[in-house]
Amino acid sequence: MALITYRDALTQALREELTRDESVFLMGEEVAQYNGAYKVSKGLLDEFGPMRIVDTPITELGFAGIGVGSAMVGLRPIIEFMTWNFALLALDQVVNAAAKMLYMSGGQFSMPMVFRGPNGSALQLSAQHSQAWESWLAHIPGLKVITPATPADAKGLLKSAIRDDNPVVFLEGEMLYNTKGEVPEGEHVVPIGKADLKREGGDCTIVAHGKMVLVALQVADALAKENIAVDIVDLRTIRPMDVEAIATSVQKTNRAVVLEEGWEMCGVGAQVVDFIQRECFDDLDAPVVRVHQADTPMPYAKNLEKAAKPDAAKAIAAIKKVMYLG
Amino acid sequence: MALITYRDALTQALREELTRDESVFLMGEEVAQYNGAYKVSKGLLDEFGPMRIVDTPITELGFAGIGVGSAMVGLRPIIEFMTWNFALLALDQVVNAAAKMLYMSGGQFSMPMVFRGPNGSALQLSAQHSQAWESWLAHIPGLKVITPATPADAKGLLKSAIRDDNPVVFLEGEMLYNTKGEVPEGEHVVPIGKADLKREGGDCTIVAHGKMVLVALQVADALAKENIAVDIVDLRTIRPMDVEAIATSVQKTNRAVVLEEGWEMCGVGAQVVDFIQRECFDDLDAPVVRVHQADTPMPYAKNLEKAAKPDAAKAIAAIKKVMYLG
Amino acid sequence: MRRESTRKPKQEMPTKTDNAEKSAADQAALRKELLRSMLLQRRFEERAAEAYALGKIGGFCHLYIGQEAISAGTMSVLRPDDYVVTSYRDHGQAIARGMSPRSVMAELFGRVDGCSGGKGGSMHLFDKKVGFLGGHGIVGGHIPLAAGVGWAIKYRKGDQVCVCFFGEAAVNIGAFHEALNMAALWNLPAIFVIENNRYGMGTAISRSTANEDVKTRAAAYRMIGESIDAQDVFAVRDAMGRAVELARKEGKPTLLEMRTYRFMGHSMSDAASGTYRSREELEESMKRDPIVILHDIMRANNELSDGEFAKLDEEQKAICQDAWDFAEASPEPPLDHLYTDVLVDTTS
Amino acid sequence: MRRESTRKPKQEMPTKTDNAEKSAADQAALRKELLRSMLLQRRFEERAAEAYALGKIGGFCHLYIGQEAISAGTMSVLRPDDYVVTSYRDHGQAIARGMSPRSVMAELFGRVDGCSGGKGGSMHLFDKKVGFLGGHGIVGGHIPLAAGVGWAIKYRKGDQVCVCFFGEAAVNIGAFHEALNMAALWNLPAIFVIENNRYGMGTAISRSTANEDVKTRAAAYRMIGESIDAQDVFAVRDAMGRAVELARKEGKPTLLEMRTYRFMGHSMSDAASGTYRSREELEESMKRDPIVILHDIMRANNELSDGEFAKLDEEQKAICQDAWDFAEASPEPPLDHLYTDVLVDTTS
Ligand SMILES: Cc1ncc(C[n+]2csc(CCOP(=O)(O)OP(=O)(O)O)c2C)c(N)n1
Ligand SMILES: Cc1ncc(C[n+]2csc(CCOP(=O)(O)OP(=O)(O)O)c2C)c(N)n1
Ligand SMILES: [Mg+2]
Ligand SMILES: [Mg+2]
Repeated sequence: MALITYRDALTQALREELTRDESVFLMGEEVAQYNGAYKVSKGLLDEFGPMRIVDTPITELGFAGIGVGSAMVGLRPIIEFMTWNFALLALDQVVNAAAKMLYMSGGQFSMPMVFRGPNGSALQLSAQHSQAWESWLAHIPGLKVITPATPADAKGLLKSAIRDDNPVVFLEGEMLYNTKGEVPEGEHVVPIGKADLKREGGDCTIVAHGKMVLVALQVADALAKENIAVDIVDLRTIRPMDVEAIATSVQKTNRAVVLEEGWEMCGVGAQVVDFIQRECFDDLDAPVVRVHQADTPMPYAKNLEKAAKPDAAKAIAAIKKVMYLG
Repeated sequence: MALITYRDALTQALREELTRDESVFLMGEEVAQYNGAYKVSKGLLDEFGPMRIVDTPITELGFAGIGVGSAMVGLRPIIEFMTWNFALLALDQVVNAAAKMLYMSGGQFSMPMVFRGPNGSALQLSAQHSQAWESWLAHIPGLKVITPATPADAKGLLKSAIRDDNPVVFLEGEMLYNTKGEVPEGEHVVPIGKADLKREGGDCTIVAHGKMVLVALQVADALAKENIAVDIVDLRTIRPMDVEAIATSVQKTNRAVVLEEGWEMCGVGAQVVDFIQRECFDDLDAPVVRVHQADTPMPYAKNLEKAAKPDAAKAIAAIKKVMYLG
Repeated sequence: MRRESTRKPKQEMPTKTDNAEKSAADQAALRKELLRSMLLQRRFEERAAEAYALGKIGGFCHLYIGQEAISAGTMSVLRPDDYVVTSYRDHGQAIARGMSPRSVMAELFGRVDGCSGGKGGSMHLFDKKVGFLGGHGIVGGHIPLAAGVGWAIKYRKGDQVCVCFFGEAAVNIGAFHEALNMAALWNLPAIFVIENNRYGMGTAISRSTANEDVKTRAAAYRMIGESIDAQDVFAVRDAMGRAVELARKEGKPTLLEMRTYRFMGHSMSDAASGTYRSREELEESMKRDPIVILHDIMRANNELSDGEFAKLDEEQKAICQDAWDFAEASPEPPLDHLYTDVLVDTTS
Repeated sequence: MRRESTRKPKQEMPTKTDNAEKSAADQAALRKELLRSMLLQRRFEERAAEAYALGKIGGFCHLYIGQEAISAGTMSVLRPDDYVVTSYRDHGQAIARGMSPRSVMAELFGRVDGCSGGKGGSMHLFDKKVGFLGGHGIVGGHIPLAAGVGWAIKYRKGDQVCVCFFGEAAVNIGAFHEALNMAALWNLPAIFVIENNRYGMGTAISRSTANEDVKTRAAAYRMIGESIDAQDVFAVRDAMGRAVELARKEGKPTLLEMRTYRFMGHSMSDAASGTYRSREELEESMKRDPIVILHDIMRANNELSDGEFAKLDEEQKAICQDAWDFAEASPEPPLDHLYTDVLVDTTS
């Protein structure tokens, strides 16, 4: 296994699937000549040519729809949003076309396609460029929603997403692209819909996804020094959610904290809480506590941005709260 | 008090506020010459003229943005979406412009505007025309989100929404327009952010909003015959949510069922569950049960559509479940 | 800083269709076939209106009556492996494209034998067998889909075309603009057909569209644009034939404005006249019924006797009665179908 | 069925601006003022780039260097009560419009005295006092806002105008199309300014836009469209003057294509040349620096000595140093500001 970045892991997945299946193509803003705004598609234009790695005008709604149309007749588009912030303009195609086509057509038209790109905030990009959309997208039946946290999961899940015959929303993290991890070379496929226990410990469950998994790992390390051992359930897939994995952990630890990058109201964390109280009502020794972005648009100033974001300190406080410590 | 329809109550609110404040105008598809696709603006063009009751081309994104721009310089637009299904195309303006403008500008530009129209399903309108968007919209800081269930609340809350200096999302129900209720004439204002106890009973709490309140009332009547008395907490406002009203009821009844028209994952109900377990952890005698649309796009066929929708029978089963009856 | 445009001179559509229609007999047969198609659509929708009034059809139902020359003319120049995608006003096109009236009527009735299994309804007719890609409910939302089908054709080096129908009010929406730019930029074999029936619901085009001459929008994308008197099925056929040829041979898109009129209300709840358009205007427009226009020509040519016409019409009515009977006999979808077709469980 | 268009003949822009510039002295003073505005923008952004390299500014930062004639020329014909709205590439316009360099620099530094309280940053400059309505980050998203401001002006029977700036890549997005149609349909006093710097990030206009001659898009909305050599501040001023007059007097919108070039990368992480555009092209374009062009004219006129130029330049540099010092001295926003400005708590 090689130690590579999350970015390179994604590139590997793209390259392997583009090679494996001629009906796969990648389309989006700056994906080809510019090698991708975040360089995820670096080198692919040279390798696969301009019909398979396709630069578009700035028309998120339009090219998402081009993806849908091409999927109706059997191609397997990968639509890259430069960031998911801009995908807001394209959600009609994601929700009303891609997610519903199979159903509306009585099973005739499947949508073997992936919508992908960086989601959530980076650094000081302020209100319009710092949004985490998983709660919205997970709301929609007909989609699968994936948020890989590590390079290995990024590769394995992107390969699964591309092979899936359903529309898959694939949310990457701009702040994750440079993170490194061991990634199996070649065929490495991670199943969609399965959470992963990233740490094991009996005292408390942390449920997290995407870049919050890294925060959870920091938290686990910090708490280990205080002899507190946590389970980290990395959801990996938000829809369908692996309720069993969450329940198994909470039944053991009897406490849970849910971390997420997005806002509180109707967030992924609320759904996790709902599943936990439903499945583990008698197991819980304390109310589940959620850690999430402040209920404000994202501010630009460095100090305010830091205060707005969920982080290890906030997560540790939450864990101590559910453990009735201090 | 007069017995009038929800539709007429809305028209009254519009007329009164248009009269009260010259900076208020109504803009949307078919609102003027056609008197509104659902006749909510009936007669208003004749009364207020074409600058204040304005027909638009079919350009939800564009005219929502026109509303935002006009609000920046002090007008008070009411933007009607023919239905909220089409508003999906305009959400960039609602979320990235209206909800964030005050914040991004450091408090300089408030957004005294209302986005309104029918939300959720009617009858057999199938997948693309049957969506309930409150969970998405409630996710967004910077917005207020309102879902009136009765004619009196429709009038009183619409007047409050129009007077509010913040962007307010106002979700009506197509199936509610013809329902009737007592509505105070003239000045009748219902505060935003306050739930309303629509029934009182000690056995179980039903939390509902919008058209599900009518289902809750049916349920209350049906259960009364079995000597089960329920509290009905009508949220009325989804954001900000009246957590205190929910908690007060659940602390009394020790059980809760949450009804909503939308989908389960990351729904309003999930958020209500989160608040309940947080505020009433030791009060709960049973896990909270949620009733919502089936996790599918809305089908056309009458029988399937009925099976997909939350209704009194499903709500009664949920209440019996939390009461451990049968 | 001023730069010269590096563009080629304006492209012209080929002026002749290559569907050679030599003999008079062939031509008469073609006319009869076009007449049959329009009659079938008309009779089918008359029955659909009846069924709607009886509560057998629910939800929204948008009739195409008055516009049938567009679908009939268009489909007459398409190949079986071409594609068609349209809006919610889709019955006529579905039937003209060769979808079974039975499966369409059953869909309207919400029955399991409907083309979309009863899940789609009037606005969401689909039939993969004949390349009918729906039936879409969001104004303009399907226009990028047509560009995407064009993209796929080009990707596979095929010579099919994709025809996309939408109303004149849809030209104002962003999706139209974004799709046309990409179709032109990339030379995609898609034909964008504006069915200009002069109203989007209750809004006359002059009240929604700064430049009513909508074909001029093509120039913004260096695309060919043409206006057609679409009550004349041969005008439709001619223009569409040329557009199809351009798309098939050169992979180029076209924007066609089909000038027509809808004889009914926007949907079943909308009066045919009296609110946003006058009775006189409606009556005046109905004088140019595409079926009557073609029938008159055939009568003048002495190629269709009144008896033959009546027989043809009766045949179409019988097909529609059969469709009705079939729909009525078809069961409601089993309740477990609620949960099927949300996702497929195969992966490639 | 064919209907004649009921439209008036094509509208022409007035050919003279009514800003009477009579005497030679007045003209020289005007030139000096335009030069000062461009110099201030240039020096300000040079310092911003420096601060960015030092980590004092974070996030995205899009420089306007090379395009300053557009903002300087435009602002010179606006009244204080007019409105301006723009994209994320907004420093130059903000300063040219009269926003305090201190408040802009403090905003870039994320400080409490920034024009947006440190909450907006580079992409979201706002100043109500001078009618500067932002600084918006979603490509095309602010174009409908300009139509909305125009709507408000018309609503109140005012005679202000709203100028809206955006890049050439934004003409492909739906919001542009929807807004222009309504602005033209309703005669709104909005001026839509395409800053055509030939690239949208790394994409040359020829790779994104089917019809590169973007001013032709105006015709799709029966609007006036014009192309301007925007490295010549007087060409900008002239065209803008006419557009403003048309908007102010007749309430009509205009689409102006300002042909320019960006001398820096798209944002701080993007190289100025070497990837999507060649060094030669960049160098060639930089020969047409709007500041140099104007300076040369003034030198040729003998109306500005080298010493005077140096003094003027030093003054601008001093203003920028002062802005930097001010920004650095300004505190970070107090942490409780995180929760303010989400909602206002007044109701009307
Ligand atoms: C985005 C969107 N907005 C509004 C509607 C509601 N609506 C359905 S059809 C229609 C009128 C469309 O007119 P046109 O495009 O001319 O087509 P026609 O109905 O005349 O065939 C409207 C406003 C919709 N379906 N989608
Ligand atoms: C809807 C949307 N898509 C993508 C982006 C990312 N993006 C920011 S600027 C830009 C290029 C815009 O180019 P142009 O309109 O020519 O303006 P310029 O930057 O040249 O001034 C892109 C793609 C965005 N901000 N918004
Ligand atoms: Mg129409
Ligand atoms: Mg540009």
